[in-house]
Amino acid sequence: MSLVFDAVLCLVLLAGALGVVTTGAARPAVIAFIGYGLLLGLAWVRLAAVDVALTEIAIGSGISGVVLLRCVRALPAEPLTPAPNRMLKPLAAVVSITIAAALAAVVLALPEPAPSRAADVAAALPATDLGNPVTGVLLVFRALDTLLEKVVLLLSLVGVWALSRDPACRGRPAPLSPEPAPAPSAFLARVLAPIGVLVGLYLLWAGADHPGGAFQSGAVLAAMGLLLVMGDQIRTPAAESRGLRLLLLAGPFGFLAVGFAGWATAGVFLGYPPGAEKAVIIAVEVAITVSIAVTLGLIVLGPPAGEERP
Amino acid sequence: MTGALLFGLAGAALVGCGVYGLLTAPGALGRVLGFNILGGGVFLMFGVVARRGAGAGFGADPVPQALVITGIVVAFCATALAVALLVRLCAVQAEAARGGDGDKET
Amino acid sequence: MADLLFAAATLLLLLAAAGLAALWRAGNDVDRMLAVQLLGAAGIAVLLLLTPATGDPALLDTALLLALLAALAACAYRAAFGPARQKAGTPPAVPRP
Amino acid sequence: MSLIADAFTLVFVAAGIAFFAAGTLGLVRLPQTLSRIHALTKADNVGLALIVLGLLPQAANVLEGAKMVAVWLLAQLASGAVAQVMAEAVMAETKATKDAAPPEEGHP
Repeated sequence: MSLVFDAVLCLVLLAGALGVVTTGAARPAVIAFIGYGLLLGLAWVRLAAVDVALTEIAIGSGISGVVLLRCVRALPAEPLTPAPNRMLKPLAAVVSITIAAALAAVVLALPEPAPSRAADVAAALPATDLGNPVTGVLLVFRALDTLLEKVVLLLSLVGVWALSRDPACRGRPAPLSPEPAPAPSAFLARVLAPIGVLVGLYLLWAGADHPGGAFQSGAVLAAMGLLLVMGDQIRTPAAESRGLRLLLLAGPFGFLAVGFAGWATAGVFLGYPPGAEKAVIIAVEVAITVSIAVTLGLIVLGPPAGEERP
Repeated sequence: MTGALLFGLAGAALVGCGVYGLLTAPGALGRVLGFNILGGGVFLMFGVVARRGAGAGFGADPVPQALVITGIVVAFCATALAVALLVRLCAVQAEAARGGDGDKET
Repeated sequence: MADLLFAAATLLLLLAAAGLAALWRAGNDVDRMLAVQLLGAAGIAVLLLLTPATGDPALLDTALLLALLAALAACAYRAAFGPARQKAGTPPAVPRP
Repeated sequence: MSLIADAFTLVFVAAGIAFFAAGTLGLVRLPQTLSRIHALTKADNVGLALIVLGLLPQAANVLEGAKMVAVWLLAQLASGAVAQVMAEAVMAETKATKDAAPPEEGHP
């Protein structure tokens, strides 16, 4: 029976993806994309990857939806592209079906038994005192990836801010809505956001032993911040604020500092001090959660609009 | 195990959808969406590799899972940057169409 | 029991897909947002049904997140497409009489 | 005992699915967006409530059951407010198309 469920889920997922790419107009395509992200989250659950499902639902569907809807508003009503060549669509279909068929053949030819690092992770996990293997991989075994990813997040924020009209990048990002928030949005922000912050902190706390962790928690916190901005409960933060920049840098640079300290305490870059692994890992996780939340929120809000004229 | 295979085939089909969207989308936003769907398909195939590698008491191999989580966040960064560029481009084009007299923030 | 729960989840997914397909072709964009909300509600129910069916309590956290973020898309839609909506090329709003 | 619990679960889950079906039917059949919002919110909330109620005996421990109820409460809160938000959006869009008569406001 579970196989039937999987098959139905796959078909609905494909229908959603086809809906996104075949809908001509921008707004319906973005709405379909939000639904597609939701279905992808369900698919991850069925693949026993709950950590990934949480990330996909929070980032792939939730926050991406805000960014994309915002972009649709800024686009002109009808794009000024010339009518495409009549041969384009059939040709594109042939190319994509060929690629999909080749990949399907690869999937069918995956080696048996499947290669796996699960046993290695299980053997090394007790040394970290963590119960969640994915958190262990992210913060210990492949910590360099995670560190570099923090840098990518920061760089992408720098890229977004570089598009500001103010060369010095001062001021606040434009609010998400050009008008005051309607009453229901304000109500949601007042009631739902505190609960959401609680859920975000719970995911961080649970992340050591159960699915969850810094990414999921940071994404939820960022989403709640955006909800507060949309409900006019808080203003968008000023880009030149020192506190804000400190929060942005706390994660990557805190992680980097721990990494360098690893040479002194554990004899290797990104090593954790023996005996205090879990405490240091959790400290790093808290720092990067804060940075992820603030960075994601600011990336969504967009470039600062320049200094305010009183 | 066959459930994982189904999702693998779905991932391959999603990549196909993404490529199709990338090639035929009329606007830049459509291409960004197509690219995201392509990425989703690739991640799903990673997920299948993880699921097949289940063992040692884990429901799925944690290493590909961690890679996918990183990948989702990086894909989001790229999307957001592309969208920000697109918004700015539209503002610049609109200003140029008006003769550059506007000073409005989008 | 697990099989029956899976059957129920499949049924819910099919229902949501049917509603989605019907609304997609007939409606305007608000209706399409509604269809996504329907999908979100069905997704929460499916995750709740899968929790005992698979025996993994972590799925409840996913359902919790889905319930929490269901409102985000609707608020973002409202914020992006309010009545004072500006096209990128139009001059700043003049107050309506 | 477990047989009774399973039967309870099945009955309530089936009832919940029936409500979901009614909501979907309403979504498809009702002519106006506002009434469709009504159908969606009402029927889905009851459907979700019945499913949660039915699944409570299957919860492994009290904490899990509490979390299920929390999910339902959260969904209830969100869907109620979302209905208001979407209804507001409908009103705003019809108003905008009425009093400024811009054909560009209607999108494809």
